[in-house]
Amino acid sequence: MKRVLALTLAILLFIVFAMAFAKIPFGEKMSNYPDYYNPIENQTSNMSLPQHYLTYGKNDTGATNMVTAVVVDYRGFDTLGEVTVLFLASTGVGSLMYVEDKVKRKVRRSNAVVETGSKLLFGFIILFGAYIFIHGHLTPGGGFPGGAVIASSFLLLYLAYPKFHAEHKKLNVSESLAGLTFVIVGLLGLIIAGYFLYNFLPFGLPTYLFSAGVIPVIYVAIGVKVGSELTGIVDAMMGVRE
Amino acid sequence: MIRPVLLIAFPLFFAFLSPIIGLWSKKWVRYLIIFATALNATLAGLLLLEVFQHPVFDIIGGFQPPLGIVLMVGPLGAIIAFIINLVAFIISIYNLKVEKEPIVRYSMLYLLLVMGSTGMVLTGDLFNLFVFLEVTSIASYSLAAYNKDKKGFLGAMKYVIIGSIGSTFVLLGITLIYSELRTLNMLDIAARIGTMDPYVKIIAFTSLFLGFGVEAEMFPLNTWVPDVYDGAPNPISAAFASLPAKAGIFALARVIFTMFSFTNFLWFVVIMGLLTVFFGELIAYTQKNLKRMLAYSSIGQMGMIIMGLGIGTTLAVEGAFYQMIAHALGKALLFIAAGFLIYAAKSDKIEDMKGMARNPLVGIPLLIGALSIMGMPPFAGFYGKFFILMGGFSEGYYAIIALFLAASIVEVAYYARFIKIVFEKGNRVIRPDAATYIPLILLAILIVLIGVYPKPILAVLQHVSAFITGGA
Amino acid sequence: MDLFTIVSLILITIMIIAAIIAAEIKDLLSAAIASGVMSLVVSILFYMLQAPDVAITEAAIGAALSMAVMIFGIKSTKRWEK
Amino acid sequence: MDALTLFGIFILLPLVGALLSYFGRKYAPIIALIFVAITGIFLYVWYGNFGSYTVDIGVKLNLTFDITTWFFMLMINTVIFSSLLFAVSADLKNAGGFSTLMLLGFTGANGVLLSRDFLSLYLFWELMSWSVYVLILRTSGEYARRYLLFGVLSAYFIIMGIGIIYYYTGSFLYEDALSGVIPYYAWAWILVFLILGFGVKMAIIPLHVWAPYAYSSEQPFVSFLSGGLSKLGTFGIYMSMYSIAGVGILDSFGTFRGVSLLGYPFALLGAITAFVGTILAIFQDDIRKLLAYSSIGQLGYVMVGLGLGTSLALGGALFHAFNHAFFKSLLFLGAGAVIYRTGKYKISEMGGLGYRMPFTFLFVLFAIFGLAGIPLTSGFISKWMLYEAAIEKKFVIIAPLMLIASVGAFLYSYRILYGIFLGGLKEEHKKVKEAPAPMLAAMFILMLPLLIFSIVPGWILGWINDVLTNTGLKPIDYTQFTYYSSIGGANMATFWIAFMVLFFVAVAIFIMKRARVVNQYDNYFAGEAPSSVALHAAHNYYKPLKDTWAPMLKYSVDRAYEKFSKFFVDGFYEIKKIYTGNPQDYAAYLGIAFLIFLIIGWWLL
Repeated sequence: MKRVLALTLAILLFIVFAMAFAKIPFGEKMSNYPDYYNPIENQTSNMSLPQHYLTYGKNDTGATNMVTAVVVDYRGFDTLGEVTVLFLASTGVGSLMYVEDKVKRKVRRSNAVVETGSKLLFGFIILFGAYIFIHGHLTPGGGFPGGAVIASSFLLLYLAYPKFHAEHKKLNVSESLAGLTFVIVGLLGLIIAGYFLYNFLPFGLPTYLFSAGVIPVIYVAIGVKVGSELTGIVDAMMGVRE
Repeated sequence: MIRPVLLIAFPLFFAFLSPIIGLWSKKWVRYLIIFATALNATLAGLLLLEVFQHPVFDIIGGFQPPLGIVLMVGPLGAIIAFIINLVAFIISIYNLKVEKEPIVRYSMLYLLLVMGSTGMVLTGDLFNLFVFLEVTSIASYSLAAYNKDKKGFLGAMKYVIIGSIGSTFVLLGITLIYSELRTLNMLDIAARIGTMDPYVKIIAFTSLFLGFGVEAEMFPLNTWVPDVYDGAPNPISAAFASLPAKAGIFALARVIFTMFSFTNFLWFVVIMGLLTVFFGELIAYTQKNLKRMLAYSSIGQMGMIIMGLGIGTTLAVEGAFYQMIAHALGKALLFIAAGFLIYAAKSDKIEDMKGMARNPLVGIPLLIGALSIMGMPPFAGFYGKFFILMGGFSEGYYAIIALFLAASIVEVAYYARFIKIVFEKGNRVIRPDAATYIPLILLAILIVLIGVYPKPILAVLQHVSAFITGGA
Repeated sequence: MDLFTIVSLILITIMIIAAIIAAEIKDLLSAAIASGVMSLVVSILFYMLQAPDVAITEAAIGAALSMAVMIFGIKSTKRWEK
Repeated sequence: MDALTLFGIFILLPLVGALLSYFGRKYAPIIALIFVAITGIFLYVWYGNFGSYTVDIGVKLNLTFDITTWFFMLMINTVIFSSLLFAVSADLKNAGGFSTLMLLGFTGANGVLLSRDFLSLYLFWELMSWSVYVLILRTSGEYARRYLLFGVLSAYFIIMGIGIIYYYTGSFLYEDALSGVIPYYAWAWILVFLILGFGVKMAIIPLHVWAPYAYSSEQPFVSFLSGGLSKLGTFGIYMSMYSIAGVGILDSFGTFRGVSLLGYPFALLGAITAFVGTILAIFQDDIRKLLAYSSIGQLGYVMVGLGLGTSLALGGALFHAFNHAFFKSLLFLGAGAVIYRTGKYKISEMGGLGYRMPFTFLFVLFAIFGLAGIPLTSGFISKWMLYEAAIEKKFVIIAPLMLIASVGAFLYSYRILYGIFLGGLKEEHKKVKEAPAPMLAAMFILMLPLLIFSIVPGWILGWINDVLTNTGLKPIDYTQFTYYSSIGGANMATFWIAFMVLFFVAVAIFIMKRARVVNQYDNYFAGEAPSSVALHAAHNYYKPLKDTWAPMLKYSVDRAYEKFSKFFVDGFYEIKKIYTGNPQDYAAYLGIAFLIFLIIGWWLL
């Protein structure tokens, strides 16, 4: 009875939302969207928001990857919040899995193929992750995917070597330093230009590695942070205690 | 000139800093947290003074809204932010009582909870609001289970389930709004909400209403409340009642007034408020466990605030905001006192607490807090309740107010029962330590001050009419 | 019907089946793996929808990390749902 | 005098006193006393210096100092002064807290009397209400809750009344209610709510169940509660019926023999209260309970006067309220003095104390004369005015009920007098001393007006006339020693001359023929030694009467309330089942709630 009820409920909710989404003009021409309105200056621009991002994004931020431009620069504050969310998740898991006495994991050696393979792959995966977040402003990807990839490389090591564990203190410190970098970059913007998270470094030439001002700095910080946080979560779940 | 963004940047800075400091000394981290919340409260106070003249817009990243994110602080937001940070500071003193490891992480989570709630109040961007909602709720999930006992984990699990469903609804609502209007700035949304397709609009509204209703403890979305408040560490229960709940209800008010100005819907909000009051107060009467009783009472109080918002006249919304402030102070006080009583009686049952409040350092603040929650003058709770009631009358909600008053009598009954037990002659009187009685006395003084001389608060709340009509 | 549509329909079918399996099966380990499969398919779909960055993230987090975390969780509790 | 002076002296000064006296330890009542005395002096100085003012503390408080306020303040000030004076020598535990709360209650009372807008009325009303609650909590926790519940009930009745007015006028000012925008059918609701609300404080049946228990607390406080604060109920009803609504509106509901149809039921309720209160008082053995029921009964008389609403009735009601303030406070203090010295509450455990505590006896005697309406005191005049007011209009139910209640008052007065002060002295009370000087002084202060106003009722009738004319009613016809009504009136000069003559005759007889004093145990008992309890005159006092009334006494308002509340509390447990504790259910609630919100939102769009 309960199952039927739950199912009906789920289907009803699905229909309700599907109907709503059906009314949304996905894939329509940009110019059909309403022009944005600046509530502070009380004036309407002659462009819709996505149109503005695509047209002026490169000038505004110096990044060639528009997703990055929006994520780190236009809406960098949200990203700071999301980084905090991840930080919270890792801290929360860390505080909940915490036990005073250290418990040793049950050790069972994995076979040689896995061990050698992971040894081989580890460096490449890390390199790939680093590449993703360092080139975040140029190519698809950025701090979050990069960090996740790095964490998955550590996961590989956890799976291959039962005795492996990342040192918790170092993880914490790198996580904190990365977070601090983000906040300090924001505060520097506030000091230099009067806007929090202002892109105060020179933009440089588009498509060059050293371009787009603070975006690469922030993305590196995010990459390090996400990597160490996700590793920390895995570590906490593996049962190796600080 | 105080920039609102500092209220968010500083706690973040200190939260990220604390693991590094924690390597040297765990004690320092606790004092760092007290310092950070004190700094925040001061900044919020200064911000409040500034906001008096005109709403403050803090543009992030130098992009004009709606391109970038903007923090939008009107007088009402500023005062709620101030109260949140002030109470957070006071509770952080009580945090010194928490001994359980890992204390550094606890402190960080607490600071981020404060930051998230403050951000929810200050932000002027819908998606940013969601981000802060997430920060707040994820911090809450971990803190709710911090005791690491069965009660804590069960409560946190319920909170996670319901909270994440609520967040999902919020996100869906935001998606719908963005895909229709291509903007996330609240004022921008407010300016063009009329052009939305009615069906999409109503679904978006309902989603946001429901999602923020979870944080605002609206019936029937408040089912997590008793378990979480009961299972969480004592300072955290106090913080839950004062910080995220207030931020949630402020967000709800923003959705109702600033963004949608959906006046037809208001009477339904009143009914939901009344139901919340009813379920909160009536069930609180049946509780034997002190923290659960306070949790249900909290639901009742939040219902009252929702009612005030729903009535929607200037007087009633003024009352609702006043009540938010009073409830933040009063419930924090009561939960801290409850923490002491539980510690002294070594039990969380009310009947075991005979005479535990006979020490005046606890007893008098406890009495003041309870009376304030009951809405007695000259304490903070009086004006809020009175204004909400009068606002209700001026709109002609006679029957609803009468029912509400009936529920209020039940509230008085269970508080009186509780007071009677804790002031009865008991076996021994335990003296509280400084970390307990300093916050209690600070909160009691605030409650009395606001109650005796409400002029400053009412001066801020004068701007409520601008809020209702969709301004900041 | 072009190839893109056919492939994506197949993938969506696999995704839905994996989701149903994850929700219904009593063996929690299998459920975790099924949800990993779902994440993988989703990440392919993201790639096909021209969101490579999201695809990488989904693959790393959804398919690898969260599955691992779930499996660790199951390891320290019970494997079978009551 | 400006707004701040008025506010400062009558509101802020007691508040400051409340704060200071908390830290006064043993001397707290003295500190409180000083503050009360200062307000009292200003009350005296400012007589005639009337006016209305606005104080802005964020909300605007409209305060008016006029003769009505002054008249009621006079009572309350005197009563709290003597109560605190009494408290100086009564060894209270935590005297600081006691004095603080007394002063808070006093502040609330002053505020209620001064306020001419509903917000400040409600504010001060609640302040007074909860400080009394905490005072009761100090000694009898269980019953404090009952008081608080009824206190809050009264506040909520008042809120309902205020709210309906606010709906029509959009203002909290009393005078705006008069402007005629409120239709008369709304007035019915308003007045019923307001009268019930204020009636709780006057302990009108069936809203009286808190009183017997609340009046069992510490005596100095109870004397203030019964003597002083219950008059706020009188004030409130008087104001709401005759000042806020006015006679015109009352009469627009139709009249019954010249009395408004809205007022008449309340007059009847008052008469029933007087009757039932008195009957219940007769059967009490606990002195505190006896006085409590007697207080309920006496305030019933006042309610009759307020309900009838003729000038004579209102004058009688105000006069009786005034007298009640003094004699009931005096009685509670007298009882307090006896309890302080003996430590006993039961009348049947005392006796013969008149020999040991002659002054207390004398003061209580006067209070009892006042209570029973014996011509020696002003209590007689006020009661007589009320009888006449009822008889004048030929109310065949109200008048007899009041008369019977008056006879009942004699019965229980006699029980106090005989049970405590006369009869044989107990062995254990042989060493009881007279009450300490501050207590005697306190009682003396209260006794004096009773005596003076019985000789010259004109003084007080002058003030009452001012109050009536200030409210816009017809004054009473009076001279210094006499008042006149359509069916007679009373002349106190004649009474006093007659009394003096009789008194001297009695004294002469007493001196000429001394009675023989007999020991309590100097009796004949047919060889069986009875217990001393059975020998006491107050043992099973009025048992035959009680047996007659037994079938009626088994119906109790108390039990009705208990049943009522039990029914609801059971319901609460049923409602609780919604919170099942199962997260799956909770998630389902969310989904269902979404759909319901959506449907309603769609409908409202």
